Amino acid sequence: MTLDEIKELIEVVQQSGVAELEVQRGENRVRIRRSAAPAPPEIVIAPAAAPVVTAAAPPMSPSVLPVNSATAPTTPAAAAQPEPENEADLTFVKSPIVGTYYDAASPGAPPFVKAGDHVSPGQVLCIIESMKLMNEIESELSGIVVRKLVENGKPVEYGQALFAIRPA
Amino acid sequence: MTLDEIKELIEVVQQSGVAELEVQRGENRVRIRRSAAPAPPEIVIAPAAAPVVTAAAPPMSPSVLPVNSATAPTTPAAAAQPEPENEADLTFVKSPIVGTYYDAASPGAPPFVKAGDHVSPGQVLCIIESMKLMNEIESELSGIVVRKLVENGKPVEYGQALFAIRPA
Amino acid sequence: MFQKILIANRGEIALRVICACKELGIRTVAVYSEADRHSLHVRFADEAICIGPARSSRSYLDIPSVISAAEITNADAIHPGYGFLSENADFAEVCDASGIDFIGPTPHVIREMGLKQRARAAMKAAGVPVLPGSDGVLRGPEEAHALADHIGYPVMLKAAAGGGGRGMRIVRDAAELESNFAQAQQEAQAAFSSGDVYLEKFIVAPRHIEFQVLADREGNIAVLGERECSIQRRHQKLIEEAPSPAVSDEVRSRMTLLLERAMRAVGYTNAGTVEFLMDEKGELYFIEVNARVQVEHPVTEFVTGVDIVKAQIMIAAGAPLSELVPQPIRISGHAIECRVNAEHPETFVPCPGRITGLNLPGGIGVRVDTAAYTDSVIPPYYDSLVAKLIVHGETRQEAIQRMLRALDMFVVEGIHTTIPLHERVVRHPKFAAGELSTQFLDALKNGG
Amino acid sequence: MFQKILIANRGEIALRVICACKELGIRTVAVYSEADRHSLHVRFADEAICIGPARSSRSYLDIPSVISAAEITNADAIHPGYGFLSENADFAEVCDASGIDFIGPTPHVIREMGLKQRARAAMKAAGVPVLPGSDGVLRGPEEAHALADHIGYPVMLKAAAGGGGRGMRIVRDAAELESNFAQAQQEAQAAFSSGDVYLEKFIVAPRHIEFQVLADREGNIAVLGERECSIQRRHQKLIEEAPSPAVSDEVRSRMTLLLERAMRAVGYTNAGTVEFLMDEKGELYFIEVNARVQVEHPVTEFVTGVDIVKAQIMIAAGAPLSELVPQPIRISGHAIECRVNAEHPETFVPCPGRITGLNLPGGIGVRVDTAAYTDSVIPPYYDSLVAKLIVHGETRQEAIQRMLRALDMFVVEGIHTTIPLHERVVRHPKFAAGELSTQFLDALKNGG
Repeated sequence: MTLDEIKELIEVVQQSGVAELEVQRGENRVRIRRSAAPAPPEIVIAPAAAPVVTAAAPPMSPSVLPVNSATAPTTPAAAAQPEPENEADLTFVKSPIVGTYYDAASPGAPPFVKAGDHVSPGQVLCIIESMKLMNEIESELSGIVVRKLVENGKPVEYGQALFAIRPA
Repeated sequence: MTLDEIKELIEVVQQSGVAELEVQRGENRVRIRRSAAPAPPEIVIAPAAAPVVTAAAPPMSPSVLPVNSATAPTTPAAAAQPEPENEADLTFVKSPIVGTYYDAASPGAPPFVKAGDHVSPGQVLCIIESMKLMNEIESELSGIVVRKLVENGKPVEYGQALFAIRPA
Repeated sequence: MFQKILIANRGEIALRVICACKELGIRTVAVYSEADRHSLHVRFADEAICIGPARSSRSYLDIPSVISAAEITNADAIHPGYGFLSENADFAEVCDASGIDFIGPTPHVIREMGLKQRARAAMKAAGVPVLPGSDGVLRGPEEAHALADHIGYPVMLKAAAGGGGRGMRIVRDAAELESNFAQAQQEAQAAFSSGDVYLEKFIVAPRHIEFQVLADREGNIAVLGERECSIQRRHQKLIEEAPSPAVSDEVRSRMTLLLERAMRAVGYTNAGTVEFLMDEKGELYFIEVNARVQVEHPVTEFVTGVDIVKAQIMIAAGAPLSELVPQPIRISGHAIECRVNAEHPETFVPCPGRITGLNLPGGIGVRVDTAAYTDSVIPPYYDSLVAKLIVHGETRQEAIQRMLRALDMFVVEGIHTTIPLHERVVRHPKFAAGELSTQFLDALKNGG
Repeated sequence: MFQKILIANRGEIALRVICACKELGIRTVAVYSEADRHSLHVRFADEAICIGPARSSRSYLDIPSVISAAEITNADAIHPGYGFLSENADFAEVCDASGIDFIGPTPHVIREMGLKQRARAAMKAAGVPVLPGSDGVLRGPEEAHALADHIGYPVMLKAAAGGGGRGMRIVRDAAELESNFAQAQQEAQAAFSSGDVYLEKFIVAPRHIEFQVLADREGNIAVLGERECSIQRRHQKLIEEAPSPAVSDEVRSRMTLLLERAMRAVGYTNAGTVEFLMDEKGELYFIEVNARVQVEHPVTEFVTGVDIVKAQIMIAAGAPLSELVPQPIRISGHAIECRVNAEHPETFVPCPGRITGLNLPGGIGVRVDTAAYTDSVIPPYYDSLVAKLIVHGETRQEAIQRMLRALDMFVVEGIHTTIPLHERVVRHPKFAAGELSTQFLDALKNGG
């Protein structure tokens, strides 16, 4: 966790006026105490998930550096940002490769999965086409599909979140 | 976690005005609690008492930046750095001009003051020669001369500490 | 050769002089105010002396402090940079009296060039074209009337001792003359404690063209071509370039001959700049001589390959020009400089403060002269220059493209800078077409 | 002209290509591994695609990921930079197959130049001097013996498919030959899965001299003079310069003619470098062709004024050389480059980590190519290059003085760098005298 991130957290605390904020990332833990009214600390965690066309993680100091307008995402990256509310209990299925996302076996065919569906390990969730090859992406866990994060036919980058699943 | 990072954290805490900040990085853990009373100002001032040949206040990050060997003080600058121990109760008489320091009215004459002497307001402490002009430096307070910080005949810069005096 | 040079300045120009000294193997002494304790010129000089508080009148402008600093460090020469004491003839005299070499023209020449009318007369005598106007101070409104009628309106009234826009008044017709004359005198009196004013033809939308001169102590003169500095805001240059799109090789060589003669005639030594206005017909009219190194000297260095600051030092040390500049001087490619100031790009309100994040552009054809670094502070006490971004290209078009990519990759966080304004100007079709004038910026502001 | 170029690289060379594209008005796509998310090439490209984890075999070297990134962003060309996929003929072929222009030579030429013996034969055929040695792979120890006796010891055994020092063995006399031959074969087999070895004359303390070539698709060739890269550590260049103190105008023009003929003969296109060893007598012997842009290309840019990376892009887009380089090519002044690596200056142990403080040198005659900034991290997964510091001076002496002051003002905090080593080398009297060889650094270490 960099100093800049910590500064950011403190800003968040200041602005939000939370009494105390504690953030843990693996080894790293930050705790900030103050004295005022509440706001959800999850706000801080959100930036972790990166949009396809990023530069959203600029150098120098993420919070301040003006994001080059030219770097506006060419895909609905915003949609790829999980809503903060129910972060904690969700698992994100991420793209293992760069390519084009398809949510059905063929145009017009029903999608492999819909929001609300229960999926089990090994079940095909989508196809990602890379260099004319159709790669089936399978679920690694059993759970409920809470959200589909990419539109059919859109490009995805490595590590991009495709599905939000609540283990069950 | 480097000393600088900690310093910066402290700065952040002071500026932001949060009550407490705790940062854990794997093994490392820092906890900063903010007290109402400000740190003794002398500690802040001490580094400010710069030797004639300084560059002792480097950019980027004062503590880390390697001090150019070429900038080794040509005067006993170390001596000019008051020892932190009995900081708090000392007042430093600083040079109002750039010039050459003389602790007596003329070569061979007895010094204006010695360590241990009691001085009173208006009393001449030393002479600083600037552009062939002899400028008498007078005490502004009454007290005991604890330390003389500059050697006779040595150059002094603006704001350089000349005498450490304990008000009495 | 000098053993040790004291630099009586701060910021990027102090660093510029330190670079030249390091390359010449000369030790350096930085002087600094309490506000500049953490400055790079303090960091990179061999020695550094605090000479006073933040207020420049008590530090960088305080002659006894600067001289004392030179004496206690045994500096044998002083480089004044630009601004501060650089065109102060008294300071140059005190240096001489103290046995310290002043790196610049003689006190006499500095004083002469500082008196606009003297400078104008000297140039006129040498055949350099000057703005039609009064030969010296106006005796009164009547003389002003007669002269203005003769020259034709609009005309401008200027303070004889002045500069920087104060005491200047434009008179569009005879009716306005009387009142403006009185006001100009009052302003002049207030600003320069001399109510002397003179009158000149006023050019509505002139180009600012200036010629870089180097002169050694044997009377050899080299003219390193011109710079165009037409992009200005209230007489403050924002963008400069060399060569000027408006100066032909023929004009350049004619002016070179004229200026060689003129500068020799005034006994000029070291570096200096002769400033001209160019009217719509392309005629050049002398306005003033700057007896020091200019902020914008790097554009000339880029196209001539001559290190002007090194040359200043070598000349002061007695070196002949022939060892410092190639003959003939070749102008190759095109250079542009943007002055990045800590100001709001729209309102121009100064914006001092801490630079929290910084990315300086680099790579091919890019030069940055700056004393800024991440976490450095632009203090409110001095000018707002953050960095000079200079680019070179084989053609003016390549230089423009290069400047645009460099501006795009120039990131300054924590303070406002003029970078967005520079981008707007350099991207403007009129700029690309080389259609420049000192009115360019106003036209831009008015959506032009 | 290309609309959008994907840069299949990272660090300073990715930024270098982005600069060229911005100046040409071409949009850019950066690709990056998870370790480079906060890199400047990601920040300054118009688009950026994460193509894999830190390990380069699964990101920057992963052909499908790079091609897919180009496809989903509709890039019409790929610039490979240096290293990674830049000399991978298969990658160039896949680009062609995918309808993406590969900015570099044809797959065929890349493959030919990659096979040392083929390249050597091609050069020899064109009359370019090559090291005396076996014409191709040795059939066995007997042939090696005969040849070595004929050439004279010492000789060197090299892996035919090799590079980077692996599979190389020096043989000082006949007695050592048999054993070394066997070892060389084993190493070659292990390293390149081909035990083929060949034999060459071994020069004890050679200079490394290389010539920069540009070739368009009409078979026009331009040779932009030479670079000397003799300051090396284990075949890794540390300091490069142009021109070489050891190459006369006469030699330069003779080699220019030879190389124009040779590169035309092999059907070379785009940018490339032909590397030579120079023996004590000043004779040049071909060693290999690097079919890509070199790390040290800026020194050539500084003395010729040619933007080599822009030229690569323009050539790939079909532009004729005549529009890209002046004829004749003028070498003006002298340029030196220091590669500042994140390594301990004594032990050369890599020192990745966070840069906590940074001051890049600037001012006259200084160019810095870097992707570093305050708080940036040098990851442990890739090469340790932090920045390329390049200076230009009117003379070699001025360039040396300028390099020393630039190194002095180059501050990197938080990690060890090779800056102190560079200072030691550049300040060395033998370096000033231009007495260079690939053994220079070893001699220095041994207190030479």
